[in-house]
Amino acid sequence: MTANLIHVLLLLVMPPLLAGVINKTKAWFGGRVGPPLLQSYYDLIKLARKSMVLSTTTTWVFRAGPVVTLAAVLMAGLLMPLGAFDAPIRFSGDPIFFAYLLGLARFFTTTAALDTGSAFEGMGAAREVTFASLSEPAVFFALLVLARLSGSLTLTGMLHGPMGGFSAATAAPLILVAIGLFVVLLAENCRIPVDDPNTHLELTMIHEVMVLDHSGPLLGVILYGAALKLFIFGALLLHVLAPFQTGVAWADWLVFCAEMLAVAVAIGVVESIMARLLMRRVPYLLTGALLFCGFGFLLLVR
Amino acid sequence: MAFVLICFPVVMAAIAAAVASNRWRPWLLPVAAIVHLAATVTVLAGGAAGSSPVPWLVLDPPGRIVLLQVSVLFALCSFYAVGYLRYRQDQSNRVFCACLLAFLGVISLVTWSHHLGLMWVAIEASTLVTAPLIYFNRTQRSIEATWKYLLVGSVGIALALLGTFFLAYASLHAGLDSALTLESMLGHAPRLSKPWLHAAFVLLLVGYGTKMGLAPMHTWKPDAYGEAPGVVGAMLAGGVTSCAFLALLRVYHVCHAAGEDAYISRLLLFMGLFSMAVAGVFMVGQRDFKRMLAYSSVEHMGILVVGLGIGAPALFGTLLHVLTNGLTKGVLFLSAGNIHRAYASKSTDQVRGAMQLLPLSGTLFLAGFLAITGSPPFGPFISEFAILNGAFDAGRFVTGGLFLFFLLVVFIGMGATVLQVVQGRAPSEPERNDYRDGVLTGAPIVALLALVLALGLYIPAPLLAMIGDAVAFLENRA
Amino acid sequence: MSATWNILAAIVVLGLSGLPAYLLPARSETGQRVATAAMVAGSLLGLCGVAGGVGGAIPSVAGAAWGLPYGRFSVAIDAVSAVFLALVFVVPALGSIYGLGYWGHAQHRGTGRRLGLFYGLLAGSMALVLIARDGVLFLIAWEAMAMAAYFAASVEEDDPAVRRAGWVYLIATHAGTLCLIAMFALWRQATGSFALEPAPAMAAGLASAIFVLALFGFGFKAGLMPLHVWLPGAHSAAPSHVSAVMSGVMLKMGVYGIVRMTALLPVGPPWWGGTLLVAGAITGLAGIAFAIGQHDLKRLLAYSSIENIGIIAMGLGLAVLGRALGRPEWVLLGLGGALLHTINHGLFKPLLFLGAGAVIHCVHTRELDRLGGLARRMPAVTGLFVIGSVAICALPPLNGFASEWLIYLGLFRTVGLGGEPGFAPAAVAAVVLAMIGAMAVACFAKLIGTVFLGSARSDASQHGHDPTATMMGPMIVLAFGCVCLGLFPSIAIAPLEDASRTWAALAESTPISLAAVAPLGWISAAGLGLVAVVATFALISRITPRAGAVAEAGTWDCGYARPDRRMQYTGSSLGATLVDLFGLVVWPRNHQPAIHGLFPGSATFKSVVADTVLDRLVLPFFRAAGRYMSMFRVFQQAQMQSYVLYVLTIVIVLMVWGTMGAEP
Amino acid sequence: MTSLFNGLLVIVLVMNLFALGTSRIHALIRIVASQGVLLGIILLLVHRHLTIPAFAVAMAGIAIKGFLIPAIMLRALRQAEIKREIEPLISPLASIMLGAIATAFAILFSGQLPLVDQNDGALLVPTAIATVLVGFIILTTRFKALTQVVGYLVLENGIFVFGMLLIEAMPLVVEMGVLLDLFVGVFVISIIVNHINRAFSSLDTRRLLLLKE
Repeated sequence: MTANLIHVLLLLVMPPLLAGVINKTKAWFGGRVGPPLLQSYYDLIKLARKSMVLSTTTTWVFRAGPVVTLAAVLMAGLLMPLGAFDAPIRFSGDPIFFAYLLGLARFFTTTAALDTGSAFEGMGAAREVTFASLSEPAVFFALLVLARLSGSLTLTGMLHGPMGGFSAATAAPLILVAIGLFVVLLAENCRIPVDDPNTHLELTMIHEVMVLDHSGPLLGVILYGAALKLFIFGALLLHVLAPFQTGVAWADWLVFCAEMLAVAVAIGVVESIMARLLMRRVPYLLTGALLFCGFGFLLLVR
Repeated sequence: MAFVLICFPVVMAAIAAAVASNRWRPWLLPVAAIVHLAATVTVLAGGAAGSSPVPWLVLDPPGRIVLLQVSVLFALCSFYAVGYLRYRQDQSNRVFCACLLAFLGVISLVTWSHHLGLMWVAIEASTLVTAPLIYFNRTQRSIEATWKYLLVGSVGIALALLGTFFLAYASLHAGLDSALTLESMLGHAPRLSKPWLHAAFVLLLVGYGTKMGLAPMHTWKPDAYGEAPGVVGAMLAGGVTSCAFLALLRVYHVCHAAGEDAYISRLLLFMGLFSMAVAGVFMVGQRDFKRMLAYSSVEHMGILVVGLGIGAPALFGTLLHVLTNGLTKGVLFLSAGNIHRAYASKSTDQVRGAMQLLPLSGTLFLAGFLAITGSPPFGPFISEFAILNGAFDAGRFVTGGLFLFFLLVVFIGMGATVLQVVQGRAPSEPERNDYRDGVLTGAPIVALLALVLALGLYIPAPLLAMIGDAVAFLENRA
Repeated sequence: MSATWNILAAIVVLGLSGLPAYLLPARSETGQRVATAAMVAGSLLGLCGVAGGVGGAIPSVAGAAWGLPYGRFSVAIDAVSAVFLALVFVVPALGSIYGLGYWGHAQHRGTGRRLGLFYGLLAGSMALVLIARDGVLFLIAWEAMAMAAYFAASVEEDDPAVRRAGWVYLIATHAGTLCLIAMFALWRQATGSFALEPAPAMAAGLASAIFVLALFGFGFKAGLMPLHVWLPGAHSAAPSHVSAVMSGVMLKMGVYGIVRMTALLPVGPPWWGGTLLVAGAITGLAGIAFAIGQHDLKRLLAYSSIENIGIIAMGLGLAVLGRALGRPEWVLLGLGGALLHTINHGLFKPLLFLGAGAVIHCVHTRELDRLGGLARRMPAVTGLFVIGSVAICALPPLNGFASEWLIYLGLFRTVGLGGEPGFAPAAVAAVVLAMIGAMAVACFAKLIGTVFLGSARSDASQHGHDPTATMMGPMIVLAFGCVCLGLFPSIAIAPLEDASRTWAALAESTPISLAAVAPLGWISAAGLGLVAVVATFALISRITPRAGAVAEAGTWDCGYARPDRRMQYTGSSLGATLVDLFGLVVWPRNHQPAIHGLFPGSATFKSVVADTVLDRLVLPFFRAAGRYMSMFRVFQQAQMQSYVLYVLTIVIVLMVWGTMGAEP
Repeated sequence: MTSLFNGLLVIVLVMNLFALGTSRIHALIRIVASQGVLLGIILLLVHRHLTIPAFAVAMAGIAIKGFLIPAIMLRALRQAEIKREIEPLISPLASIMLGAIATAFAILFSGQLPLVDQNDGALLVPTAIATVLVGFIILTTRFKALTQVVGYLVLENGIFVFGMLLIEAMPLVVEMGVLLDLFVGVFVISIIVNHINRAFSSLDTRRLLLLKE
């Protein structure tokens, strides 16, 4: 029960911090001071108090988009085990539910974007759904690998199971899967090299361009949802990359938070030292991720 | 009874030739047809009455089936003919009516004749009496069609005569007398001289195959069927072909009794599948819907011969197919005749939207197409399905597969033309023509279609028994 | 027994429902109302029968000798039939009600009665297909169904496009029927009769031949790639409620056929299941890729049907595989998922087709790039369409998810959980399914975006309004079904379990159950949770004081002052990248003008996504075959001389051919 | 007896070749008429005990083949006002060569077929088959409608020759029926020829090319 409470609390509170850490890291690389670590929280509070401007072409779909997206991502967060602890909701087949919740989020984000009737938002929507079509199979390859290793069909079981029996035979598949998943994380959360959240050219954006017309509380909801999604993916990746456990509950939570921040730093580093890919190269990157996960699967079942 | 069936129509033909009124003469057709049908039913119901004072005239079980089919078809066509001739008062129908009636008598003679020579005479006579029918329209095209019908038909039938002589010599060679009656042939079949029998079979297959319209002797068929009036087409495709098939069936019977199944089934399967293939090839892209029907007839003759080639397991289906094909051909030719009449054209370039212009005939034509291509639940489906099952029973899976494949080709070829005819928008200003469906030109087709449909859903027990008898007879189990 | 009679009566009522209208004038609305009433009454009667038949412990059989040389009139309902029957007795009746508004006799004088006649016949014959237990009866019902669908779909035969689509359908269905004819003939060889009862044992080769013929014969109807060629054309040519019935129900008859035959055949080798899985994967993936490339609203939906058939085939393949390898849990999950998806697709696809019909009814175009902005004018239809889209993308909490989830669970088990024996190649299907799912989201986001959102792309789409109650009602019922089955999928679990057990002939004692391997209760809980969260958020946004303060402005177009409706992202561009990714399969053709110089003149861009199989393979083949065949016409050129020569030639050929046979 | 008989049959064969060689329709009809008469005479000779049926058939044959049919055809010829077969498909010489090959083939082929003792050594079967083949040659290489009818008659003559083997086995009715059919057939064909002449103003079958694919 306590664990579940902490889970929910972390889920609700921690995500914006990651964005701050990433920005701080990037600033540090750029030799700047950068915004405060908690800047994202300030932004959210400010946005919540603002009033909205809605385009004349929009309908209820536009307003439903961020709301449903956030709800779906929150649900997904409840399915994802954090660190050494079980997820609050877990049942046989929940990985699929998890993946499809993210699909639901994507569906409403893109339709909301299309509701504006703007060419830019249309571009973003097109890219979002296209790239997801490549990253989703990669995730499922990874899930298959984990299911086989763990013998479980719950996310909690999958992510906790195989790490105990980490052996030479399973090392290679797991490493391949981890690389693939990291690429998926970058793509799904619109980070460099797939997308640049800080770019100023709408033509080259994915996620940011889809939310151009959202303002006020709705924009806040979107930003918060995006941070939440990053948090969840980070947690997923951590299970594969660094399944450290101490056995002591409070220490495990600390370890988890530290690892999470480390992931944020790593993302910041990647964003600082890499350039964004050409948009038409992105499918190749994602196909690469798909192949990595696929080879992992192949190595395991051969 | 044999004399009633054979002579009564001939007498009526003479009366028709004598009657002066062009308007009332056609009514002799239904009168003769009804009497003929009644006599047929009496004979068939009578069972043992299938004999006559003359030993050559016996109504055997296969003959019963053909007689019934032709009689029913003729009865319905005769009413149609009255309706049709009403539209053709511009021409004298004296020869037409007389020949049509004589044709009925000649065809009855074919079904009754148990002497191969006599049967030949009857079939040749059927060629001669139908020639003036094809020539009814008196156009250049119809002359050409008649000429080809007569000459190719005569050459073919001459070969059949040679084959008949060969067969007679085969029995003479075996030291038998009184040759050529079916009974004596069957009785001593195993002793017949093999080389003569083989040669005779080839000649008879080609000869009667020409009358049936098997490829490649079918060349007269599209011309004749295309130029003849619809009702004549129906009688040619449903009557003459059935009789020619009956002749071939008798030859098959003799060869089967002689134990020559291996030899004849090779030839029969070859001819049958070849005919189906040729029909398919010529149907694809066919723009003249009456010629298309002719090729469909070629195809169905092929089906019958394939069934015969498969032998005993498929005989039931084959005999049933004689019935279903004959009746369905009636539906198709009569409705095609109506459409031809209304549009004054038989090319799909002009004929479109028949369902709009002639809702009844168009629908019947379409239904007839579905029936003849073997769609359930029409009669031809059951018979073709039975033949396919027979092929599988006989272990002839390749034949069965080819059979189905050719059916598909034919469906595609025929369907394209039929749909062009019935669908679409009727030309806003069709050729000046006031033909519309009437009772006399519509009801007989509806009745035929109802029969075809009924045969696909329910075959009456007496009919089943009749076909069963015929199979047993052909298998010499009777 | 009474259940069977109920259903037979229902079949008669449905089949003849269109006839009374012929007693009335062509434009009479009364006739249509009578037909609809008969459809509804017949369907209710049938549903009672299904309920009774499933409740009864023993399968109800009625049989009678019949005046055909082959076959008996033998019918029965079992759990498998019941699942499909439920669909037959729901969707056509709803479509008929919809037709009152959509295809009123007063507006469609020439075609109304004919459509009604064949529509009813279609429904009745489908029900007969499902209860037939004799090969010949099955074929008759099957062909009646195929023909009724043909006439119902090509009711607007004035239009050459409709004729062409109908013609392709007719050839495809006939080819399929011929496969089935061969299949039943082989079935008789194997079992000695046409009775559709489980075969005890037969030669492996014969069983496989029957399976392959069934796959082809039924695959044509179901629309398995590459046998789907007829499907997009026919669905877009048909009136929308006919498309709904064809897509929602008639395709499932193909599925039913495969389900039935695999149940009757003895347990086959694993490659049967493998073939189905591969066919399903190809069908699903290619189907959705083609769907994304479409420019026509109804063609898009038709390709999406192909995709869903692919998903169903994958579930079925898993079940067949499980049966071959003796894994009851694969059977339960695979067949359970496939059947549930059949039902689900039978709910949301008709919903989408009816929605599309409502759009076409107002806007009179099916072209996506001429639509747009309808959400403001047709809010109710938009809402229902969104529900249908979410469901068809298999997104929680609607019904599409539940069924795909079952299939996923089964496929995950084939990977060999924790080292237990599995069949890992099959697990790749789960990955394919994931890709299909993601692409479906792309496809339907595109569809909703271009049809309902943004602003109108043409003047035509500036009009429009929500349709009348007769058209809305059926859609609401279908949407309600989607929501119900999505939130409470466990209500379907008992029939599915029954059906799967009947199919695999699992003994009562088999200790495994669908409920045990698939915790559908959790799906309900999680789905309800999701709804609750969304509702809470919606409520918060309502009661937050600031939320009311909303200003309206034009869409931000990055500084461009005069955005135009033609500057919106088009449907084609939305799918362009995905279509290009699948270029090898979809083979898009872009006609792109080269633009030179500083002030180029006006130019047009056109992209065409034809059906690769139909337009690049089948039709060119047919055209070439037609050309070659017409070459044979030189043999029929009216010279008597050659005709006589043929006769002589064939005599010689036959003489030679005969002696050649005699030698060995 | 057999030698006389065979000698007459050789004349039939020679007549075949003459028929192939001539290009004058008038002569062609005459040749075929004489062939018919000759066949009737052979029929009378072939029987050791001349029966009434055989006599009747032979007489009817002579009457029909030798006089009646040629008369009909000559009348048609007069009406058509043509004299010779212009440009046949192959030259008369080639026709004769073809006919010779066909005759040789017929002799070879008939060697394959077993004969009853009493017919052994007779040229009946080869003559019959050769004549049938010659009929086919005329039918396939000539263009005038009338010439084709002649070809058909030659074909029938061949069959008639074969029929001599069976004269005792065939009932009279059938035999007469065959002859009657032949007669009526040629009669009907001649009527059609007449109509062709009227409708097409020619007897050239190359004008009859309306009905083709």
